[in-house]
Amino acid sequence: MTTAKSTVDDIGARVAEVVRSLAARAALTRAQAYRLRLAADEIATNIVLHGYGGEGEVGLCGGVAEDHVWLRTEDSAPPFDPRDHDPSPVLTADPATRAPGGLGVHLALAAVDELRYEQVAGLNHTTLVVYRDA
Amino acid sequence: MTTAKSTVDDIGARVAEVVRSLAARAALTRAQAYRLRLAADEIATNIVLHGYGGEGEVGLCGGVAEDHVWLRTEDSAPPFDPRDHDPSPVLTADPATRAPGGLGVHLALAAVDELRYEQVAGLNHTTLVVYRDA
Amino acid sequence: MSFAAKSHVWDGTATIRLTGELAAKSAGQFNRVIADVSAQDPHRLVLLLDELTYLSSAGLRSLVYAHQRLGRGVEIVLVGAQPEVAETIRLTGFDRSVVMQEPTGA
Amino acid sequence: MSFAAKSHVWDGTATIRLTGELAAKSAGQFNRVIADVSAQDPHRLVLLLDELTYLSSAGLRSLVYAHQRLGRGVEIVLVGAQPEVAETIRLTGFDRSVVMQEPTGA
Ligand SMILES: Nc1ncnc2c1ncn2[C@@H]1O[C@H](COP(=O)(O)OP(=O)(O)O)[C@@H](O)[C@H]1O
Ligand SMILES: Nc1ncnc2c1ncn2[C@@H]1O[C@H](COP(=O)(O)OP(=O)(O)O)[C@@H](O)[C@H]1O
Repeated sequence: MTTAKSTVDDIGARVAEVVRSLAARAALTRAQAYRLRLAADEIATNIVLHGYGGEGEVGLCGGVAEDHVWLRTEDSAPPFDPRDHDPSPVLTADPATRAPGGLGVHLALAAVDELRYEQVAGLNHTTLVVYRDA
Repeated sequence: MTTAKSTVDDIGARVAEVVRSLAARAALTRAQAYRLRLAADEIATNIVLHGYGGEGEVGLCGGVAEDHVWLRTEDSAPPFDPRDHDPSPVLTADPATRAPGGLGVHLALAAVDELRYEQVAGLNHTTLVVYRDA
Repeated sequence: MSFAAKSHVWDGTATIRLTGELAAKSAGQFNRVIADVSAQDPHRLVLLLDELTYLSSAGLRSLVYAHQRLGRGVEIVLVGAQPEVAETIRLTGFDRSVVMQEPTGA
Repeated sequence: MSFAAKSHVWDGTATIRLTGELAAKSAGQFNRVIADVSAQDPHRLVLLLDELTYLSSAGLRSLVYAHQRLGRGVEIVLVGAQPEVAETIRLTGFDRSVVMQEPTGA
């Protein structure tokens, strides 16, 4: 039996596949699909890297509603609410000398129209929403 | 903007796509993947047909855990717990004369290793589990 | 999700070869083929299933329809069902009202 | 999720053409190319981005790495970024430390 835990090397492709399918069903514009993918990639990659320390299970959910598309990650790593993360120290630093990193959560929050976080039955549920009206 | 609500004509293909991706990641046997797909197809088709009366939003979730694969439908139709459905009247009737239908929930329950139902935030969450040890 | 049903009727035996996936989306198409062949009053219906890769309850509903459309005296023979399809037929009790054959026994 | 980075250094200018998707999986590969060209002490780094279809924060981390590896005096020029990639670069403030050019201005 393979372990099939997600790693930083494969989670991006899984996210991209789910977004492709949602984007096709919802007839998202290229820009909308790109934003959803970017945010989901950042959130899911962080879960694997920072939440699990390299590999772990990430459930992916998605759906198309009347006026929005949603994608959710579900993980059992320690609680982390991306909305609490303050990116301003990194953003105001000189890019040429600043520490690498610290941009993913900022990009995720900027890319989507809504980001929700809840703990459900001990799991992190992080839901990304992109409105369908461009 | 297309409505993108799922109908009986497209929900089966969506389910099949999610199962294909999970089965590949988890290296399910052909029989395991078939059982998961059959159960999810029956549950999701019922949601569209009986829950929504023809079309409506169905969220699909999936993941691969250490020892099992799971797939969940999420819908906002009236509450329905498939485990409460008793198929025995149909099964004991003579197939040549019995009323058509009434077999989907029975097949779904028989096909998977676990079927869980919960209401979460007013939605139906129906989770199907297939164990990875054949 | 492709599905095809090709039929012919010869000497009172209607034969339908099912290819692909018989599910909610394709059941209507299969029902129309059943209605066509039943109009020729066959006394036997043979379904060739070796190329049927998927069967859900919507397809089983078509089997009930075939039974009722053709009438009690008409034998239904299912030939060469793949293992998962055969298991589904057994789980729902249809093996009691049809004859299931291996392909070589056809 | 394919990615390729082809580089050459000529007359003090290192040019790297990025093709495909620069994300967590491909960042290490890009970093190795940056290390290679920086060993030749260029005074200018030109990244041709017109065929770069996706850029995540892991790729931006490589840009920081390039800055620091090459040193303060080295100009980094990004040419022909697609709209979404350009937007990502702006959102993270990198447009302040690199020169962004349209392809025809290259
Ligand atoms: N799922 C998570 N679990 C725990 N910590 C996290 C998670 N996601 C992000 N973080 C924390 O937030 C910080 C910022 O994340 P991010 O903006 O993506 O930058 P980077 O990943 O490059 O550090 C991370 O360095 C980490 O400390
Ligand atoms: N999601 C649902 N919402 C409401 N009722 C349902 C739902 N799923 C199943 N049912 C009820 O359970 C019955 C049995 O379903 P099933 O075994 O799939 O047979 P069929 O769909 O052929 O009737 C349905 O006829 C319907 O009354």
